Amino acid sequence: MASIIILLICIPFISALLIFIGGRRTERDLGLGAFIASILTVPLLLPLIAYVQSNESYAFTLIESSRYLPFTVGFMVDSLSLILLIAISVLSTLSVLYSLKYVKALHDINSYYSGLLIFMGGMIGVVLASDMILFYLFWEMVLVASWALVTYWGETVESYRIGLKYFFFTHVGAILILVGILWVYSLTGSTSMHGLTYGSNATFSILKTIAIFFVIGFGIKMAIFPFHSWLPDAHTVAQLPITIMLAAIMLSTGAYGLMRFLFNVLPDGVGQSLIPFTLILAVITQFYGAIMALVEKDIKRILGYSSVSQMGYMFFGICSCVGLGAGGSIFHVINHGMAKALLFMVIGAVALAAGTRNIDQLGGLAKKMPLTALACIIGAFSIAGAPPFAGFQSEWMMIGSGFGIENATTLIKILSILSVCAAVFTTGYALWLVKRVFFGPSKSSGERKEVKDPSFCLMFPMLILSVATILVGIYPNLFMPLVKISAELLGLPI
Amino acid sequence: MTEYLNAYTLLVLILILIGLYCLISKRNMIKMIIGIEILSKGVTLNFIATGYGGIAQALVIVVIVIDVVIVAIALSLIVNAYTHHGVINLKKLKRLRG
Amino acid sequence: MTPIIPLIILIVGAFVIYPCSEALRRVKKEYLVGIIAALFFTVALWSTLVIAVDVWAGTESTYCLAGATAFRITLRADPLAIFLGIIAISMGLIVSIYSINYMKEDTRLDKYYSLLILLVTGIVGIGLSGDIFNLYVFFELMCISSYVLVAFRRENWEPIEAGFKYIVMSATGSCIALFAISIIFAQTGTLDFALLAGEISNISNQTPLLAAVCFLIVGFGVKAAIVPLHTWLPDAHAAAPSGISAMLSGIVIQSGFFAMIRILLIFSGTSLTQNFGFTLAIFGLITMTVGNIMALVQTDLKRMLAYSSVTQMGYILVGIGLAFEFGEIARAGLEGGLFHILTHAFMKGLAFLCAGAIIYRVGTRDIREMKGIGRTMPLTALAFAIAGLSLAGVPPLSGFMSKWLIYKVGLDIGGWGLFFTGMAVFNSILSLGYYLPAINTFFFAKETSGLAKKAKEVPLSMLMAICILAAITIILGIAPMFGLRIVDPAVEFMLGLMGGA
Amino acid sequence: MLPYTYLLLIAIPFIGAALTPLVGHFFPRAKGWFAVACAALSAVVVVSIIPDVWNGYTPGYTYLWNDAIGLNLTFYIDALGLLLALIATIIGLLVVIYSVKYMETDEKKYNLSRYYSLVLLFIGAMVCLVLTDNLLVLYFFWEIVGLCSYALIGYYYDDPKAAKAGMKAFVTTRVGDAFLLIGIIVLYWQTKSFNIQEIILAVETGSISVSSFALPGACFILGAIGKSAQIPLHVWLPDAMEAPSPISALIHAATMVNAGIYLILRVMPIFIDVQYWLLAIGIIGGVTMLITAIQALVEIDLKRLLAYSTISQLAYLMLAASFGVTYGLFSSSFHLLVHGTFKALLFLCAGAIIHSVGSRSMMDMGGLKNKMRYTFWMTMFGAFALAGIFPFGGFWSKDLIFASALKTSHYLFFIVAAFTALLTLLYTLRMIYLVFYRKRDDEVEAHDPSIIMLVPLFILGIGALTLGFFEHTLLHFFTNSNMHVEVVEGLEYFISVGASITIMVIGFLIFRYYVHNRDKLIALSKSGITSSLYSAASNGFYFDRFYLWLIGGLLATGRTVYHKFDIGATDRFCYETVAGGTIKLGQKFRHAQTGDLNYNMVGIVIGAILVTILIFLPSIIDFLMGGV
Repeated sequence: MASIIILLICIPFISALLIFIGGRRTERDLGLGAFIASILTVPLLLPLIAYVQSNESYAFTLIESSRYLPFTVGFMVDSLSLILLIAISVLSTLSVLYSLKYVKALHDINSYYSGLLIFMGGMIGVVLASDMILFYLFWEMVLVASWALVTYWGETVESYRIGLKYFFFTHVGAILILVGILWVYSLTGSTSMHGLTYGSNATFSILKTIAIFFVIGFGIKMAIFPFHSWLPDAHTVAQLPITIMLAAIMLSTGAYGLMRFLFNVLPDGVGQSLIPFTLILAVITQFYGAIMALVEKDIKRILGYSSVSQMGYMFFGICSCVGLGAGGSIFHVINHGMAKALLFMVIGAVALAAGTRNIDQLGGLAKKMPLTALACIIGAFSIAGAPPFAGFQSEWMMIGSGFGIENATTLIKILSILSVCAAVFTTGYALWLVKRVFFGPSKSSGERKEVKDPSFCLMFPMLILSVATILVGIYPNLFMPLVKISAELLGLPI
Repeated sequence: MTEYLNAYTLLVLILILIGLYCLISKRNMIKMIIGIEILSKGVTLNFIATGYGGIAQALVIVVIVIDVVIVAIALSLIVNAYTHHGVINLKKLKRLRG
Repeated sequence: MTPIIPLIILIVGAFVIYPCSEALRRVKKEYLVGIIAALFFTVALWSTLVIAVDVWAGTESTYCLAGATAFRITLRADPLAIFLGIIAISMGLIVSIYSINYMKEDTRLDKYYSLLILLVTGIVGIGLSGDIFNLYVFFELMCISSYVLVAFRRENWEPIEAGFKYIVMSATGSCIALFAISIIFAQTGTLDFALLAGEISNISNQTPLLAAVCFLIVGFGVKAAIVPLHTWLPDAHAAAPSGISAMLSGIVIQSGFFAMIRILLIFSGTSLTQNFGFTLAIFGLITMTVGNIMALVQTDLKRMLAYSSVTQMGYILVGIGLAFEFGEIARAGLEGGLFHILTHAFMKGLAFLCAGAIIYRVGTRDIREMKGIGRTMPLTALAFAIAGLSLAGVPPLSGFMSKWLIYKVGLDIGGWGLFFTGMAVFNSILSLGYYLPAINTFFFAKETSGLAKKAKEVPLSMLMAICILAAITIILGIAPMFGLRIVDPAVEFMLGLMGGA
Repeated sequence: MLPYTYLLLIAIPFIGAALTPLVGHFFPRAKGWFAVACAALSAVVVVSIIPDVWNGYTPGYTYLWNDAIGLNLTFYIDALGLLLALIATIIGLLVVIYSVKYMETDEKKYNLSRYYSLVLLFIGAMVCLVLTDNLLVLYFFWEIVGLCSYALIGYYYDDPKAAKAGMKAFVTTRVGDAFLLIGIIVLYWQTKSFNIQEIILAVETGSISVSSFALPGACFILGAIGKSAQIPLHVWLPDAMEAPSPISALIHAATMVNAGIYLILRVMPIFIDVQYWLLAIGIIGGVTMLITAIQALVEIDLKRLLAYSTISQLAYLMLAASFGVTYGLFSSSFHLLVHGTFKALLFLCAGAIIHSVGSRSMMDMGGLKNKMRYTFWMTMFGAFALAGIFPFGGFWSKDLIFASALKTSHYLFFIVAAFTALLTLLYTLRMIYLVFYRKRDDEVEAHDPSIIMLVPLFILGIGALTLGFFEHTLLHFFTNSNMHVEVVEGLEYFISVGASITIMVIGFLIFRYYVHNRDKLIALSKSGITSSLYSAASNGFYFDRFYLWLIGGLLATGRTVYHKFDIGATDRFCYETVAGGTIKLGQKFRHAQTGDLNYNMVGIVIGAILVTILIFLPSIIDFLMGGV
């Protein structure tokens, strides 16, 4: 088991190095190499899944902390990290596959692919690390890799400024997390993420302050209002496969970190004590993202704000500190990842075919790109939380969790009701997006004749995700046992 | 306090203060070097004043040698400054700042 | 092996350079003399490592040059000396490799390399000295070599101005330090480290000794660029040839600090009121903040890096200062401080070498003129990015590892310590504020500036030096144990001295 | 019951839906009939359950679908659910048959596989929706039928009106859905169960206090009025008429829109004791029926008229439901069945007419009586049933509602219902007049549809004519399956029968006046107070305008906030205040680095003083303290 985990972490990094070195090879070779490397991680998950389902978790220490190493190099896989792992490997693989056709004619293609693999490897490390400092190491690695990817291969001239913004926002978040980690360490004397015991000097108000650090730190990564403004910019400017990685996975690692730190690292009851504050942020985020998605004109920005809104849901689920909400958020990692990746792929194909991302210039593409339109509808409905698509299964759990808070005040009840109402706005922008892009009279038909469904490399990931979205929607038991165990591990049984 | 305030110590302190004053107030590069020298000599005097005889003398000789080297280098720089740029006033040397 | 061997090798090297250079000049290949210097450094490094193995095993070796018991000139190889020696000699080695191509166009290379070797000799000697005066002599050896090296290109304005400022300030500092030494000598009658501790504890009136401590901090503090004594640093670092900037930033200012703590260590084990640790930590905070804020507004790449060195000194001061103040509980501070000296030497060295390489090709030091240099000089720019991120404390690079230990010390102490940690963490965000835009300019600027367009990747020897340092920066980040393996004995040694009253 | 009924219930329509595109790909001409076969098979399966339920047996079955969160596919089949399932499958079958011919012409432009696939998916989802006992599963299928509705309304996707209408329908019902979800979840947290029967049992045994059910109760009503298009969420249904006519018949008349009523009837035992719950339903029903009947009176688009009529009739169901379990449940269900039948008939007829005429406006029709004989007669059957003319189904079912109102002493509701019945009669007759009788100067080309389309019309027509006589059979069915249903014997109440008949008479009189003085009336509608009423009614009483204003305001606010906050505050704060401030500070500090060596030396002195102060700080403090 240990060797599998080590392999999982090493494969992306080693292949990134190999691809970087092999810079003179053709684009196709490099892309294929990256694809093989990323897809290799998928079968490696199978033994882990089998193991975790029977034994809950597996932890091992590679190098003990010692005088020569100020932290433990140890990894742990449990059902929560496994769910993230599944999302990371599968979605990264798909975005590499998508890259093969999409990012042709980029400069420094070898660095691009190796950056992508480091990005992926960093996220794998984040979810596997069992030591807080190790977690932080991988966390920042993810940040640096994604920042480089966003900025260096940015689609517009803006990327220079936006890269800075992205890095600063998320780095400040990371620093806050670091402060929280350090504080926890000062109280417990250990940097492990599991089984910490707090001394008597850890008063509740101190723990609460630490929790605020974590909530804001991870909140920035999750683009929670008012720290969200990096997200639409970064999403818009990045190359599409990178956007997919950012939106579909990286944001979820924020949710993962929040859950781990709020429920596993900090003692019970700390998360609950922040409730009205966190829930207010979550509800504002839900509405804010949704309304902004309605207002925006650029289809990538629409989806960016949609991610903000969706993260609001996940934040709500986590911060309600109720089993249903935590479980929903965990499950939503998968579902949101699939749907958002799907939508971005669709948008990419549309932008490639129509030559514009301005929604006012799009329309009536359903006739010419029927499969893409179908995929878009599936993704949009999944985001909107409509059955039978996957989004439904998790979304109702998250937005409903607010009603499960014990001794709820009127404010909490109102917030809970509002969080459900946000679903209406979500539906609104999702459907409006579909409508404006695919339905109605065709607008750009005059200029471009050859608008049609994209080629196999772009279509295949979309098909896989569409099928998976429906499959998970009608057969949630595919993930539900894992989700249930994860929620229990967090101390919040469903 | 009085036990330290013998003549040597006073002299040492006076020399050091003069040296520092010179360094703070003088604008001529050569005068700066002289300031350092005065400072250095004050310190040297303090060694002598310890009364540890031969050892102190050995130390002082080494210090003086070091001083000579430093002054030599500084003077060579002044020469360079003067020959290449015609500058010997600190006020005019002030280009690097901020 | 006796501790004098590395010194002898280096001094011999300094003199051998001349005939070698003369011989090479005849075949018009004078620049290859760098290889000779590198060879000597390699041998010296090897011999240091041989000594190190013994020292780490617990056998300190002493070599007595001359003198009686009360006053003798000894060289003592303890873990601290080994620590400094290894860093200094490796930096010297890398810089001499780098300089082969970098200094190709310059004349008087014989002097350049022998001064470089003497500079390293001084630093190694500071570590090995067994008594304060000897330490002072080696310190001056280092200083004098560096004066000349800073003003090496003496035809230009900038080296002269910077060099002169450097000489005056540094010499003043040395004088003040020497004054402190003379006070100690007057009070105790000895300057031998081994004997001093005992003598000091016999002295009833501590005021002169406390004054000596003040002068020590101020005197060596000039060299260590503690704010407000740092004003020479940005000028000198920017004006020196880049290889020398790397030496200055990487190890010379740390040696000044090193000399200071070497002497302060004697006091730490005694009954003397130990307020100096706290003083150092406070100055550390001021230093890091001022350095960062000043670096933020620089447009000159090397000047920016120079101010960044001020900042990094602040980190070291905080770590070691707190360790002095709190002893065993603040062990992480010593580890962090020393480890930061190690990592900083390599990463700041890397940054300066990269900057030098870029300036070598672009011909200007203005960051704004380097737009898009990442496209024409990808490896160098990438290495600079690694150095910059590492200096800003972004994991998994070595800078984070050492800073993390410094953060840790505040937490270990608790109470006021948390404030130091908080400030240190805050400063790491600030430092990102200038490295990130610089990296952004190198890589992500949409248009490539005219000067950058003409640039191309630097020659092999420079690239080699850069790659070695970049690799070290990454490796020490991923596997800090390699670095801590060197640091740890030194920490043990220092803790032993602190607790051994 | 057939073996594997539950499996077949789910499998046939859904697998059919999944296979239709394949069939359509390989045998393009067979896909319609394939869909017919699938629909027929599901109808057979549903019919096969009837004997069991008739005999008082309540089939139940649970499939652990998503046990962790209680989303389990639990079937609980009683008369109410089965009735809805029967309507869905049988009318569904007829509609699919009708579509085979009706949709033929669309083949070239739109992919019909999509159409059939969605219809089958809809039928399957509707059946599951009404047969399941799990509220969350109910919600699951509730959303799927909404989804099918959305997709079918927007079937002509390149028509901007259709695309917009689909979206509007989904988003509007989603408002209700969101509340339904709140209701379900709150109910879950309060009872720890999603199973309706379990919750009913808990309520009946008194193990749960009803007082806490006010919030979920209100939420369920909101959910129901969204789906059943009651005020104020009714605005989507008239627009939904952009769908092909068979879809209007199936989804927007006979089945999906009934789901809201079904929900109310289904959860009625849970909330019956919640204060004002029934009253609220009744008021919503009463207001809706009046307002939409008035709108129907002035509408000139044939399908929109029928849509308003549907809303109005659904309001009857709501009103009837407010009479409680004992009286309201059956009268509501009975009218539901009857209305489903005749309204589907009317829509199919309208479809045939529109298909033939090529326009939906009644102004383009007129004098069609002789050109579309069969269609005319079938429309008359439907219209009489709608208007409540003896002996058509509507007469009996409305009469039952009147009688229930009287029996439960809801006199105000009785008056409203009776008045609406009058309006209903009027707009029905107006419709008949405008479409079939009105003389036109020019000739309209029209002809009866083909036999495939007529067969469903005939079957439904017979249903509209005869269903009223099966009241007692249905009642027996309901009472047998433990539904707590009692019912008034309609004819015993002379007032209600009298009312029905009076309405008929008055209605015909007014209509006579209308036909003779039509021009005068039209002139009247353009002057004075009546004109404002007229324009209000023809503008849908400004509901749409209000919602548009609301959304427009929201979007404008969003844009403002975006500029003020995202760009203004955050970016400006980060770039100008924080970053700029730090840099300004740096510029200030910069002056300290004068470059003047003398100043540097002063720095050394200052440093020395500072160090001395710090080092001697303990001594200084000691000195000062000692001085004190």
